[in-house]
Amino acid sequence: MTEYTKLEMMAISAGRMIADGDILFAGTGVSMLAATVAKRIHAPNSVVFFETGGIDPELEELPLAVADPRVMSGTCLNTGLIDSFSILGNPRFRTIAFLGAAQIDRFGNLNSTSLGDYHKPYARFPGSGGACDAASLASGVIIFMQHEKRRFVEKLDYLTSPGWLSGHNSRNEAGFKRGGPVAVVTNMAIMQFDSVTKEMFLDKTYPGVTPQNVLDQTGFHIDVSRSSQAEAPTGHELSILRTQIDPQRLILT
Amino acid sequence: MTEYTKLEMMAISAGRMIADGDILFAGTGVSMLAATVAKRIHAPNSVVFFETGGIDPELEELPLAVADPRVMSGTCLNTGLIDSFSILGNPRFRTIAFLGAAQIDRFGNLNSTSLGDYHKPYARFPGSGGACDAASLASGVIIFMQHEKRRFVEKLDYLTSPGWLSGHNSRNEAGFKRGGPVAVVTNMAIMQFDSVTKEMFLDKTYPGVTPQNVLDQTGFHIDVSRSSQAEAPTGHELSILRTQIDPQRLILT
Amino acid sequence: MFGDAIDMKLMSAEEAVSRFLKEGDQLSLGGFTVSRNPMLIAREIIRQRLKNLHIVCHSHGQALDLLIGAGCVSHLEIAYGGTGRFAPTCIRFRKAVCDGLIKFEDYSNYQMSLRFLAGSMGLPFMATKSGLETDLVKLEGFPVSERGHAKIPNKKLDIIQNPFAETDDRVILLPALNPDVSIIHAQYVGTDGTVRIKGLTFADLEQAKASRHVIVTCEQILPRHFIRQDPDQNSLPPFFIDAVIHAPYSAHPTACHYFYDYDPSHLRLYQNVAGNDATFENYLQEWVYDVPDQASYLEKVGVKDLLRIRADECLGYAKGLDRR
Amino acid sequence: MFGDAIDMKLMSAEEAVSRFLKEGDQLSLGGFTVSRNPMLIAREIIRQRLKNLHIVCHSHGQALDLLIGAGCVSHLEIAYGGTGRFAPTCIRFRKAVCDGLIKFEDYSNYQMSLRFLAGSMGLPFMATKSGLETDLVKLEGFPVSERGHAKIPNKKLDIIQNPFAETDDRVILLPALNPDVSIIHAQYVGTDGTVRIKGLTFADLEQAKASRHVIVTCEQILPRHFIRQDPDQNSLPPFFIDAVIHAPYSAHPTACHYFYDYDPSHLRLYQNVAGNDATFENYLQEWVYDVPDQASYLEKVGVKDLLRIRADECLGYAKGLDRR
Repeated sequence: MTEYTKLEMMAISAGRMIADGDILFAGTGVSMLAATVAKRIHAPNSVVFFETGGIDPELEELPLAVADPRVMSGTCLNTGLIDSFSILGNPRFRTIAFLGAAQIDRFGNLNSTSLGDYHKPYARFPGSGGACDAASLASGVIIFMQHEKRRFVEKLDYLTSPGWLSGHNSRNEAGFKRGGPVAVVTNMAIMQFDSVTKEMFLDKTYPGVTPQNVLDQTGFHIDVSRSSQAEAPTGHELSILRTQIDPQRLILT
Repeated sequence: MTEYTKLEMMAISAGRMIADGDILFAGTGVSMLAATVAKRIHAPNSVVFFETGGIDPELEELPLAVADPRVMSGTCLNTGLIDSFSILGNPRFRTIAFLGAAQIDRFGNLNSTSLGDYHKPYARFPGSGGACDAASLASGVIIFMQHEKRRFVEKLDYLTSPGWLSGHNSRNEAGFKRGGPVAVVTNMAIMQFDSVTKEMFLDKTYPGVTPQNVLDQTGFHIDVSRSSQAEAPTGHELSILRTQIDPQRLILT
Repeated sequence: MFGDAIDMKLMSAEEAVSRFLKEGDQLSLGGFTVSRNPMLIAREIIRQRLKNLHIVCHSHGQALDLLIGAGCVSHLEIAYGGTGRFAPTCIRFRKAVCDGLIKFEDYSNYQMSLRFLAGSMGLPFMATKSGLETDLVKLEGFPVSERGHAKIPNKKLDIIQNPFAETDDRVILLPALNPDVSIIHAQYVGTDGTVRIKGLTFADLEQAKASRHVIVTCEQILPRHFIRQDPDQNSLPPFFIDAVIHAPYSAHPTACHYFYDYDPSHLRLYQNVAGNDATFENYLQEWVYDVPDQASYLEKVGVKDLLRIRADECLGYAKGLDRR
Repeated sequence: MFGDAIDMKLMSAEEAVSRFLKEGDQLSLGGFTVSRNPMLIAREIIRQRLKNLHIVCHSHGQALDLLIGAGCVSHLEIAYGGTGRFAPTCIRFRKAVCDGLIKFEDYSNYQMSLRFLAGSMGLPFMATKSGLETDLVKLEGFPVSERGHAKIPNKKLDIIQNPFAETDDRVILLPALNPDVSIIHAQYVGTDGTVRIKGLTFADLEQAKASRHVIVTCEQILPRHFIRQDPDQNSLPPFFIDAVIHAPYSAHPTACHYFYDYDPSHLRLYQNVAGNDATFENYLQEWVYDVPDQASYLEKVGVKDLLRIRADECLGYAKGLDRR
């Protein structure tokens, strides 16, 4: 059996959730890897685009920021933010966004703004960027998190990006026409959301991780009764990831 | 003294109203001539642009429509309607629009839509196009009309483009931040608008035209007490117009 | 589904119209008066005898007039119907309005463009001051009974107070447009499906992005590597496009920048026949029904006229063309 | 006044900043995190010790962080402060927020872009659903006492019912932005003053068109006839531009597509010094105050680093650059 890192497992697990033809709103880091894994392995007609305006770049080298000149090269179109977010929210397309955050709650709402009082926080993060927009407008959101109790919290310090809000039908009632988080992919497990209550539940643990491990690192109650074990990455998946997508090991390190 | 046509007089009279640096929203026909006369004679830094998106074209040949490929050639920028109307209304710029119409009232409101009942008119014209937008958003509007009683009317059949509305401060009260008609240039005379009441008055008659001639062709009361005689086109103006602007005599015929 | 390759999307005009457009659809027309009218598709719609189309456009000319004249249109939202000096008011449009043959509603060019822009961005409406106190704002064209049904908004527009102003400040809200289908003509499409329009884009891009389906006719197909070498010049990503028809001169008799000018002799011919029902019917028979595809249409136009309007490589139009 | 020739507009960074920007102005920054930051102008603002600037941007990185760190900024409206992996959160920005040194208000990227777009089009606001029920909507950052003064809108945003919906349908209205000054970096300016940006434009064009004054730095000046031969590629007409500064590499250490990549070694250097007040002051002294113009700045960067980041003509970035 091939050895693999948690980061590789995350990228490949998220990549597997993509359907062919999906339009993928990618950030950098692991989300870049996940999007490219999907496109190169089982979803060749998916399109990767960036909020900065780069649509379907060649990606011969991995971009390290969404404004990296590597997202402007070999695209079908170089445009700007207005066009990108318009694509993201266009009801014609199934658009899937990858997001990370500092905090997440049981309904998949995200905080990427600050900790403590908003006006004088004790920790400040970059802010929404396009995260709130992606969470509001995309057909679905896949969330990457480090699985830690201080990140999986009962109550967010600041709600930057809307998930299922307070669960059940609340997202729809708030005025959103579609979207909501599809899955949370962490260094331990994959979580999904109950189709009725929209509460997070444990879907799959990675090989070597137990549901109890997940419970220990989650700051709110989480249903683990439906969990099974995730499939490890295949040799083929790992090989594509390592040799074609990040041969310079900029993200995989 | 050089002979000249009414159309030449109209183009040159309107052209003289342009200040250097003005940004000119031109249509075709006489308005094209007026804008180009100004630019080639006394306002070299004025910029001619078209609602279709052509900004500052070379105009080696006269366009016969605002979507004529001649408005796309040698421009500084080829864009579209959204950008053009945004320039038109940008408070940074003094933008002057040239408009024509089927009917005008004493406050310079224009009808270019229809005569009779709107839903089943007895005459239909092309419609607003960008005329309503220019009349709403530009710093000033210069109007070209054929001087006839049926066109200078007490009440418009349809108000397509806002002038001074009902006079006095009504344009401002309606919500417009600037603009309003500056002058009406006809085949007989030049009219302006009273600075307080915003009612049309006779400013200048063309050589050979009397105030009474104007009264006879105007369907509402018009003050003629302030009128003087307009200066005829100079030889220089006519020569530029005929040899540089419309040598093919597409508009001057 | 949103495949990158053009192969699945390359088809004939006949197939594109029959697959993506149906009776009663809201149809957005690309181009502007005498430029880049999607004439091939307009003629194909007429040949397929599609009826009750609801057309939305800003300023339109030749394609619009033909569709109205052929009886394909029941509803029209429009800012301007004209074909430059060849028809200061579109002839069949004027007749249809005066004879009560179509239902219509007037907006301005900026208003219509803003409505397409709102639709293309997924916004519910756009705010403007353009048109306050005019009859564009005061008079609705469509019957009250049709409001809120199909693609007709529950009101033509709304007026609200600007919440960010300290004093009384009214603005117009214009409802977004999201047509069923847009038809546009472009100079180039890449083998990857990327669309490149040269010259003015009018509101074609907003229209295409706002629509559920997009049919593009084009002059040339370019290799993927070529069209992606300078993506700054491109206009639309492949995933907006449902059908690509490779049909040179398919904007004729309107102009296509860098390829050909408008055709004054054909537009004059049209001007002469359009005003009379009988001669207009003859025109339809001769120039639409009897020429089932672009090849036979171009044969009929003839080499001489096609060469006369060919664009100068540097200027993008036919220099010295007799346009009187 | 809106002259076509560039002569009156060509000037030094020093002159541009002193003529068009003043204390307390609302300043919009072009570029995005690691690309096309107007670094020369940012350094010049610091050298002129302009204070109390009110910065508005979507996602910004290096120029923003430098201006905040140098104490030039009192107010900030922002969606994101970061410089890719070199500073996932901008370092001086983070510190200023946590230490209460600046007043700030958060929006999202789309929200900020829509506000610039509204400003560029002369519209009072834009409507969106992005952000409903989030703290972006619920929490204002600026003090109530400053609302409605200077460039701070009377409310951060508003929520209304969509008048075109049949049922309950809430939308956010975002107030337009019309900054006093925008600073942007472009690849090309024509001798006629036309601006051409290659690669992604981010929201630079909306920002420039919304502003009362625009300062552009550029890599190259191109002849008028050349830049007007293909106007489809151009970005801004001359009349939007007040000052043009011809200064190659003036986005360094951020990237300028087709000219140079971001400079990982300089960004790492910055990352290492920015967190500490003393070392940051040294950086300012060494890289800003002691290098009064672009020539001396580039001497300091050195030929080796400038060549290392030079862009590949075909790809537009420095192929194989060590970016770890």
